[in-house]
Amino acid sequence: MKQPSTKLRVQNITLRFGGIVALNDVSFEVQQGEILALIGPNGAGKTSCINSIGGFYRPQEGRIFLDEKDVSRLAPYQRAKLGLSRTFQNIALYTNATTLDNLMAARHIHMRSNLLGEAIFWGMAQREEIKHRRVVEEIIDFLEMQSIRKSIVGRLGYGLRKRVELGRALALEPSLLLLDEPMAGMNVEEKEDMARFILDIHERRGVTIVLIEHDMGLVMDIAHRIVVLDFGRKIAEGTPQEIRNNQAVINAYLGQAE
Amino acid sequence: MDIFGQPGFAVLQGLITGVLTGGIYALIALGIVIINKASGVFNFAHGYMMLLGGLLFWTFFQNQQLAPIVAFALSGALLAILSTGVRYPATWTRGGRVAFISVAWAASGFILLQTDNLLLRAIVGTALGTALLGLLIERLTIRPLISQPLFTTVMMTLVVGEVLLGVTQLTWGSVERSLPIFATTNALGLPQAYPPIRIRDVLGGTVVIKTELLIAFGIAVAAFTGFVLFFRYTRLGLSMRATAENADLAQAVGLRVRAVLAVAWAIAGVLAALAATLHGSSTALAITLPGLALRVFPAVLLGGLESIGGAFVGGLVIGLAEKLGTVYFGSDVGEQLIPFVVLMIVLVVRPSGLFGEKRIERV
Amino acid sequence: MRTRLLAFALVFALALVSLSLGQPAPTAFAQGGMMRTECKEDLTGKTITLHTFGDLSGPFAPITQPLAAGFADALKYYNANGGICGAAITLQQDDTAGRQEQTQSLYQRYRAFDPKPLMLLLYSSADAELLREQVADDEIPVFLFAGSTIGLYGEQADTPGWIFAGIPLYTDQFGAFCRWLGKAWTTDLGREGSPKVGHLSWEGAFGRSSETAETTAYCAAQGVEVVGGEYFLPTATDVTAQINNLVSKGANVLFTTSLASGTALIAKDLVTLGLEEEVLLSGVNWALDSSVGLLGQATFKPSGLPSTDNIYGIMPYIWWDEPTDGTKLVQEQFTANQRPLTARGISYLAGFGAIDTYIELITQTVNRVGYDNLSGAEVKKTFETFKYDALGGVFKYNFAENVRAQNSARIGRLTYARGADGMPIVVEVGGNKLLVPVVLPVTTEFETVPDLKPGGADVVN
Amino acid sequence: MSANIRPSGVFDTTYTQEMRINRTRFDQILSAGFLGVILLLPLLSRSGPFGIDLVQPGFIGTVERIAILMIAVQGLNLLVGYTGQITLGQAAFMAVGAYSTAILMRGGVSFWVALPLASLFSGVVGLIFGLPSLRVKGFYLAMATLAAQFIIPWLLRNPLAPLTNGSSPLPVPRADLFGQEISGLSLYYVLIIACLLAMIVARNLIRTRTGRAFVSIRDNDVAAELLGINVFAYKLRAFFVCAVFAGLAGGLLAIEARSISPDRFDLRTSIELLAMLIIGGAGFSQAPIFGVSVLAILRETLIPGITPTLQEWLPRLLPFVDSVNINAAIAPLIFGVVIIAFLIIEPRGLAYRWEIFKISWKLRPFSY
Repeated sequence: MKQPSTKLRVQNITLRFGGIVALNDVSFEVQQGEILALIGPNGAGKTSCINSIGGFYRPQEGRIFLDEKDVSRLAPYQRAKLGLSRTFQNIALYTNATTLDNLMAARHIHMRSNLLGEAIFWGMAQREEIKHRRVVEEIIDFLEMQSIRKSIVGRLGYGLRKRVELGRALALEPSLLLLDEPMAGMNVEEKEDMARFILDIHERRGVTIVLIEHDMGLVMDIAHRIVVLDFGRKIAEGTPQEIRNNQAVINAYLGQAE
Repeated sequence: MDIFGQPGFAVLQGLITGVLTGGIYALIALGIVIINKASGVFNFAHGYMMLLGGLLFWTFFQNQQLAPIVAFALSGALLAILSTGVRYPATWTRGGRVAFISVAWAASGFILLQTDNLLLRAIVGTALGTALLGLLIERLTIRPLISQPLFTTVMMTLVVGEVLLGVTQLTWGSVERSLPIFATTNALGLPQAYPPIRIRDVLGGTVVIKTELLIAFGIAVAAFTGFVLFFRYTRLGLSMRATAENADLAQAVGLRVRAVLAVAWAIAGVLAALAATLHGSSTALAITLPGLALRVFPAVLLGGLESIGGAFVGGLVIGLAEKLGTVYFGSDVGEQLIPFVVLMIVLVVRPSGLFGEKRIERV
Repeated sequence: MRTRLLAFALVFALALVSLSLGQPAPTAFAQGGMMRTECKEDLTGKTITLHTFGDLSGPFAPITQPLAAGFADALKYYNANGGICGAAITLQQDDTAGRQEQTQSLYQRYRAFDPKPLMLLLYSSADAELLREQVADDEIPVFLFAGSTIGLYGEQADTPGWIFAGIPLYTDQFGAFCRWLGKAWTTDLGREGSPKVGHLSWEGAFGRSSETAETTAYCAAQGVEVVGGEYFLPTATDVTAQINNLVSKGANVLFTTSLASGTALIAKDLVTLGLEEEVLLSGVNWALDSSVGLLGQATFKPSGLPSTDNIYGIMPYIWWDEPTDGTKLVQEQFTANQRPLTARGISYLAGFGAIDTYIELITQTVNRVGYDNLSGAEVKKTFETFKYDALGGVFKYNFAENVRAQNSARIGRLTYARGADGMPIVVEVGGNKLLVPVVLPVTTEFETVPDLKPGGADVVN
Repeated sequence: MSANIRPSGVFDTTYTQEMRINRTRFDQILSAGFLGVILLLPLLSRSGPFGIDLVQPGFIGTVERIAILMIAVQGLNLLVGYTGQITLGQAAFMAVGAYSTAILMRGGVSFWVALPLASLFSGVVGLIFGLPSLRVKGFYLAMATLAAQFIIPWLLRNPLAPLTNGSSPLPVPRADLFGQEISGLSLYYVLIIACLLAMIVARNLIRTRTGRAFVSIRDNDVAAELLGINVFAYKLRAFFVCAVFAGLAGGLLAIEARSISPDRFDLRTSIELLAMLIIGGAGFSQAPIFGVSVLAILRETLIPGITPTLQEWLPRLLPFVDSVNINAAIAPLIFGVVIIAFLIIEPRGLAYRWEIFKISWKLRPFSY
């Protein structure tokens, strides 16, 4: 039952590390334009799932479709070119570079200049630099990072670094954004800011978002649908309302025997 | 009788000489592996440590009085190693330890200054000298680089080689020296190498086994066995293994990681001198000796950077490949190309080497 | 012959004894005794510099360090005995470590000296080959103590020719050896069949210099077949495989273009393989050096002499053990400066001779153009027709049009000094017992070597 | 590092302005002054047209070699400093450039055609030896390039001997420009301009797409992949660019030395190039300027300067030293000790110090 509006389809993926099964026959779909939250207790396989979608892990079984195109065999950089972008649980920024440079690096796939052009610089390469600089500046404005534009990222606070990373993910101009715990370790104010940015990204840019988050209140507020993982299996899927009342989910979180 | 178009005896000769010279290669490889195992540093200066060690041996082996200051410095090194670098069995009392150390110290001093047995003096003097050298290199150049990127340590060992070259030039110049240690005295009263073992009429010719290479090979095997036992059964060896496995953890359980690193360098220094002496005894000690270590790098990678057994096998394989390559394709291919082609193949097919651990950095 | 040999040995043994006791034997030789051209100008109070660089610490170092000792002792001696027409000689000397990079940068420094060097003394084939074009540009003649054909004549014997060699070209040396070998094989050497030569040399420009198409063809014309070549690294531990390769191609003569340890290694492995009688070892002039004879003493032939006994080769100069005024002078200075036995080889002799040659060269140039007009170009002009017996005949130079290398030589043989009882003489130096290497001429007359540079007169078409 | 510190009173109003290499008057004057001095140098020496004896003619040669080495070190900087890959084979890639240039010129091709072709070819060879970077990195990759350092000279010596003269040097014809031979003064300007262009090209690469991709790979190759950067392709590109620079340097070396041999491009040359990079400050675009100058002047001016003194004094201080050996010992000793001191005291190199100095200068008097 293919629908043109399916953004991402995860089909029966199984991921093993040696004897350990990290993901066991997980399937779900993400519709165009929705915010899907991936939740579950620690070690449930959420990050493994995101890594599989991003191409960093290669599941032994199952397939992954992006816009109905099978991307299971593609390298991460090829998936990025198809509009996939992500942030990391433990921020993976270029800490010695400035915010601006981090964002410019993410414009890579949209740039067309070649070695020769760059070597000469004046002319095409310079025009292109300026064009993309404008795009980046827009994102900087959008995420309210004007004051840290030229700060070395490594010296920024945790919350700001998370925001820079979100900016970098956005600079790719993705159609699907994977956010791995974007609000972990933040205080309430920062979380609110971040939630606002996520909603803005979704509304103003029409980006489909897959989100891992532990803060249930927040998840229930912003997610359209939720997929729950436990011990590498999908145990539930549905709207926040449905999940809230799902017995399996409650058991998983409270650790009750089934 | 021909084997693949070459006379059979020549091929057999190549095989035998290849394995035997491979023994010396293996010793060189072992010195590199031990440092890599303990401190994760690939020692590009090993060839130059060999040169210095070999020349030290030559100096002590000469029938000349030693300056007391040299003896004093060397036995001082022994004193330092014994009193800080070694972990004694817990059953030893403090008095026992002091007595042991003093006796060893006095004995080394006596040997260096008084003995008529030049070989003994050379062995003791070189072992102490090169151990001291290893300690100095570790302390002065490697330890300050802790937490620096790989690139910096690679550069450091390359440059340490330059300095050692300068030191040997300054002290010994570059005259070639013969080192007849595996020799009897002939009718003229001159040292004469043991005659080679000749096996006649094998595969259409005479096959020769060089005695000094055979002895060198035997010493290499003995040294390897010693090291395997050392790593397996002694406390110091075990703590070296633990440190190699995980330095932080080793430190956490109370092992003296720094002492272990220092000892590894000292051991590597002694091994370098041993390899140089064995090589020198079969040809001559020349300023070009460090070039030999370059050809052993492929052996180290082939065996696996951290594998002692691998160093042995790698050394033999490279020795064999060189000699057989020479028999079949001439020496320009055998000696100058094959080791590095082996290196490329290893890197592409199996970067961790034959016996290396799989946790190597991969893309 | 026998008695002469004995006499050398005794003189030499005495010299060594006095050496090991460290007692200088002071007798000075007048510089005029060497048949030097008389000065027309008195240069007292002036200083003339000799410029030289080369590999003092790289693979060629074992040969070049005694050279430096020879320079130093000769400078001391000649400056005490009048210098160049009264002018003091100073030495500007540097080390290239055998690295071309360093050679290039040293050369650039040297050519910029003020005044520009009148001559450059080099002793590495590779250096000469590298600088060949540049010295011509800068008009600095080079006196090269090596026999690099390409260095002197380029690929096709073309100009420029600013380099002059103090020993015959290695190609010509090999040709001369073939010429002798073809004649002596069944007669003097008493061998059967025909000689077949295999080249077994160090890898590199120097090692590969004697095996060329010209020499192979010339040797064939002399009845000597060249069966091929093997080139090993100076770090090689063992050359048995290479020897086997060449022998299986039929070689019964090995010819080597390598320095001390290379030649000694081949000699040793010939004994190892039991081929010391079957295969004749020979080489360019460097194979007959005492450094070879000293290093070869770890392995002995069944006959009881070192493996390096009886190496044949080219002997383009008078050796230490031949009693001439020149060798006497050098031996005295050698002893007076307490040089070690290991330095008593061709390099020391060459170093000494080079200073002597330089004095003569500058003297002749000054006589022709005057001190104020001294220049590299003028020195080169002197070189072009330079005829001189350096050290009273130890080195004979006879340069002419298209002859820029010393071109006469004898065949020599490396052996060990023997006493009256026919037993080798054993001396003790620094607590070590040693046999004394000597080089003896096999053919007594100096003969012109064949001209085998590309396009040379003796090239067989 | 310095990008976020702007001198007060300088405001960029356009992106173009901000992207300039020299953004302040101070920088511009400094660069122009430096360049001016370099261009004037040969005119002030004895061999120059005015006969002024201000600059030692030998120093001109040193500057020429500095210019050539700077190109090679800048290539290395792009690969090692910016992309984070170690190579021990830079000299071998120089050899490829030098030999290709020489062989083409001997075949009658003009130098101006031969040089770019040779550089490109050298780049392709670099690419081939960069292929193991698909599977290995770090130290293992360094070993692969070490193999290049031996295999390439072997090829030049043996199978390619009909083209290269084998172990013997290969004479290089003179380069010419509009029928005018390039030598002496004109050679100096050709080398300086080539070096300048190479520096600008490197700087442009660094500040655009490719440079950012290189740095991304160095700092975090996993993240680089997820940003859509084909890590392997860019590593190969870095090897290519590095070898192109090496090839360019090699080609220029060929016409400067007019004779090349495989020995000229040995492992120690590669090591020296790396040492120059480290002393200069790997990962800073000015690294080659500092590193090459310091080591070249040390080797060509300072060490020869102090050797005579040492020859006189060392044997008196250390009785076991023979003065004959000092000449040979002194260069490796001093070289080694200087580099070791750098590695310990300032592993980030002189360019890093320079940046710090510039910042505190720009912020004076409040440099905190």
